[in-house]
Amino acid sequence: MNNVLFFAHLKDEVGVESLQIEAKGKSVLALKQEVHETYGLSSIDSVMTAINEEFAEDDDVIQEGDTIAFIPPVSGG
Amino acid sequence: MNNVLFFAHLKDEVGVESLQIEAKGKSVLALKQEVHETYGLSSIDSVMTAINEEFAEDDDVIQEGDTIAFIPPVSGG
Amino acid sequence: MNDRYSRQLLFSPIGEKGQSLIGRKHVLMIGAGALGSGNAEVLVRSGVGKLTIIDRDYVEASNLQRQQLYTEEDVKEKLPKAIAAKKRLMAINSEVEVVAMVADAVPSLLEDLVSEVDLILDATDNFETRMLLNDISQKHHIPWIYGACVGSFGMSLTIIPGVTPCLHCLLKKIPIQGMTCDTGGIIAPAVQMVIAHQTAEALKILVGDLDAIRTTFTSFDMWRNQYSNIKVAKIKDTGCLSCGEAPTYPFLQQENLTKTTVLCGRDTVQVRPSTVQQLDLQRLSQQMKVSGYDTKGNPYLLSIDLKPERVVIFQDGRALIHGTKDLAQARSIYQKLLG
Amino acid sequence: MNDRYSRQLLFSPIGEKGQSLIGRKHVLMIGAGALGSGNAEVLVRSGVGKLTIIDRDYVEASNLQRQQLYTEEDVKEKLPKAIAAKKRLMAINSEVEVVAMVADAVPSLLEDLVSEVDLILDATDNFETRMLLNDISQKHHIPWIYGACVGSFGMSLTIIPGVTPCLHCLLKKIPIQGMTCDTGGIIAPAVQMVIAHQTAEALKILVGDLDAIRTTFTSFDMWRNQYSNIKVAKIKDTGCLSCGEAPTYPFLQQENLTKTTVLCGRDTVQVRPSTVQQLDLQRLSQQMKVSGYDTKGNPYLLSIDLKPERVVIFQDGRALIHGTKDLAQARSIYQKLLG
Repeated sequence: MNNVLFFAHLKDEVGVESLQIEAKGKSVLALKQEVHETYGLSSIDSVMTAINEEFAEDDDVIQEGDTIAFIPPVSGG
Repeated sequence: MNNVLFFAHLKDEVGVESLQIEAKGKSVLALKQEVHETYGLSSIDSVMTAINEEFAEDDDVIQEGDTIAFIPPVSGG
Repeated sequence: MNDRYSRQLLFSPIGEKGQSLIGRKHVLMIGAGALGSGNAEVLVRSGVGKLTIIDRDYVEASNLQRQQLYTEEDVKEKLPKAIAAKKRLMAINSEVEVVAMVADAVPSLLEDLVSEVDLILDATDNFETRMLLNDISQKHHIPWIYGACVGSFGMSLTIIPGVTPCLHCLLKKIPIQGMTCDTGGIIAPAVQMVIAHQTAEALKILVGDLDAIRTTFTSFDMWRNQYSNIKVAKIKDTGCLSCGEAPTYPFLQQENLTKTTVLCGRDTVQVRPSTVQQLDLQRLSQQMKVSGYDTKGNPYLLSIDLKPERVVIFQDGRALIHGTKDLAQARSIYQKLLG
Repeated sequence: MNDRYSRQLLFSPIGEKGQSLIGRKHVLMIGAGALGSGNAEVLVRSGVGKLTIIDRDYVEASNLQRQQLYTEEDVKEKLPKAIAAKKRLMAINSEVEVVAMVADAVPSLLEDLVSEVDLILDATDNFETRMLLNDISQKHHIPWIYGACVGSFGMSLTIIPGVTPCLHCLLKKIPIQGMTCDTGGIIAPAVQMVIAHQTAEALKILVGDLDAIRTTFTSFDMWRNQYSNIKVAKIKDTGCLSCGEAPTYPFLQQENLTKTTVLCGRDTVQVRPSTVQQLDLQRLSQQMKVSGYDTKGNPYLLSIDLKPERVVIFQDGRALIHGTKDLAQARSIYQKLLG
């Protein structure tokens, strides 16, 4: 299983701060699409993704036990 | 073994940010005294101690693998 | 200024209801140094109903590096910090009631004030006053927020009577310090970081969002890129004399409070008479000049240059003895001047 | 003000040597809103040699809730933020050279400025300008510090050309945003937190303590008590068009920059003419009044109330169209007024 964390307003979109999802073997992009379709996460194009506190690319593959975090870039200043 | 962390100016006193010490079965107070005598940590009376990110008392006993942090209270404002 | 809080109203945990609550609350700020001036600015900009600021100090050049609200002009005028802070805060938000008290935060003063206070913000520079705030908080069931910093390091803890452990549970006694502003200095980013934590907690308490309150002791080092949250629940002590089952509030007892104190970050001793005075500073200034002393003053204080020491006397009889850390010497200098 | 930096000198990673370096450095601040005003205050109090502030906006009532440096008087006078910021910063530290530019941070302006700049601090409110800063940083080998916030959330990243990945590596393209100040609001503690991080990194860079620089992307939520550091080293992309082996600096090319922009946090469009104008605002004001328009102005701008839209025109030809988010409508309103 994998722990998936939602930062900032993504929490409000999904409705929870974290989810347990079976994502082993999936790419980051595939997980993004799943979360978009199943849990209503918007703007998956621009959301940043970290695996185990390290930024990941869309084609990185998720391993058993990895913690994935989705972080929205924000622009306010 | 135990990982022992030094916060703020305690780092400068001891000379490193962390030490590997065998502290299993010792009380917090005993570890404080050891660190005071061996590594020059001052003001052990007032330093606060956390075990695994939870505050501990002087008579708490350290377990194998525990991470211990020494935190000096500061007063500046 | 209709639109003033529009961005805060948009933040859903505050909203219209929260803003209305903030606007009815009274916050007591102890200290108007680095943490005090920064915290005060955030609270006043955020629209707190009333802010009472107690500070015993006046603005000095060495404050300007990190203490918001103050200017070079305030240094030249030697304005008391509470007065200088109020002046700036009123220009920022004239809708907030700001009460400035040039005074030491002694038990009797705090006991008189706190009946109508919703939150106490700690911006003092010493643990004696913090232990006093902690007892006041427990006795009167008022939350308070500890904050402190030195060098690039800082820490904060939110204390809610009846819910969280108190500072006395955590520290047991007033700590002997290895590090002060005097030996380690202080940089502004550490100050800003503590202010961010204290004001976030303050807003949560003011809007009554108790579920959001931080339940850990936060500490950080901005130069070494460290940040740590330590759980505190376990240290709550049922035998604690401040928050336990049979509290005695030891730090509210006068005999537990010293009359002379070395001030953090300076070669200075504060001497406080056991009873509050009502000095005639103008007459005193005349006397001192006649005696050959080099003096300067304003309506709030009188500065006497003794070379190398310099004594600053406030209307309530309190004095700062600059140029010494020796308590006995300071007391002696004070008594030579004021009898 | 001899004693001014004494507490900063005592902090050993700065010391006399570091203070002397800080005093010789030139920082370029893009934006003078919440992050800009707070960062500017810290840098000026800390004694930076020269600070250049570029901001295109003027002070409004809704700024006062979180934007340090500004007062109710600045709102009444509709002062441009750069001008109001400079006024306050000079009162805080007259030893610092502060240059205020009421302008949009376009490539040509930045290219002219950066030859003598040691550090760029990001305090803008949009990603287009940040991508531009990122390209300028890479092309001219100047570090910059990203900072941003919305609601109780914020983030910061330090970018050192030749050492760290750049913003273009991290974001790939200008993100489509789900959240702005307009929808989520903003609270002051989140602002203070970003300022703490940006100014700590700024001081490290100014004193040359490169080992101390933060190598992670920091983000936090002050209401939900979250704090996270994410390693960035792995995303450095040798094919990046901004920092890779064959850079083209795409965001410095005019065709990649829009001329109309919806401003964050407001129902406002900025329209920028393709060439910089030198308008005679006084004459323009007369014309508008003759045409029956309700106008107000000062030497820096002209405000025209079209009910419901309001147009504010600056001397360089730029305009803010308040009351709309429609780019085409905004362009239309602009052209109706200015031809």
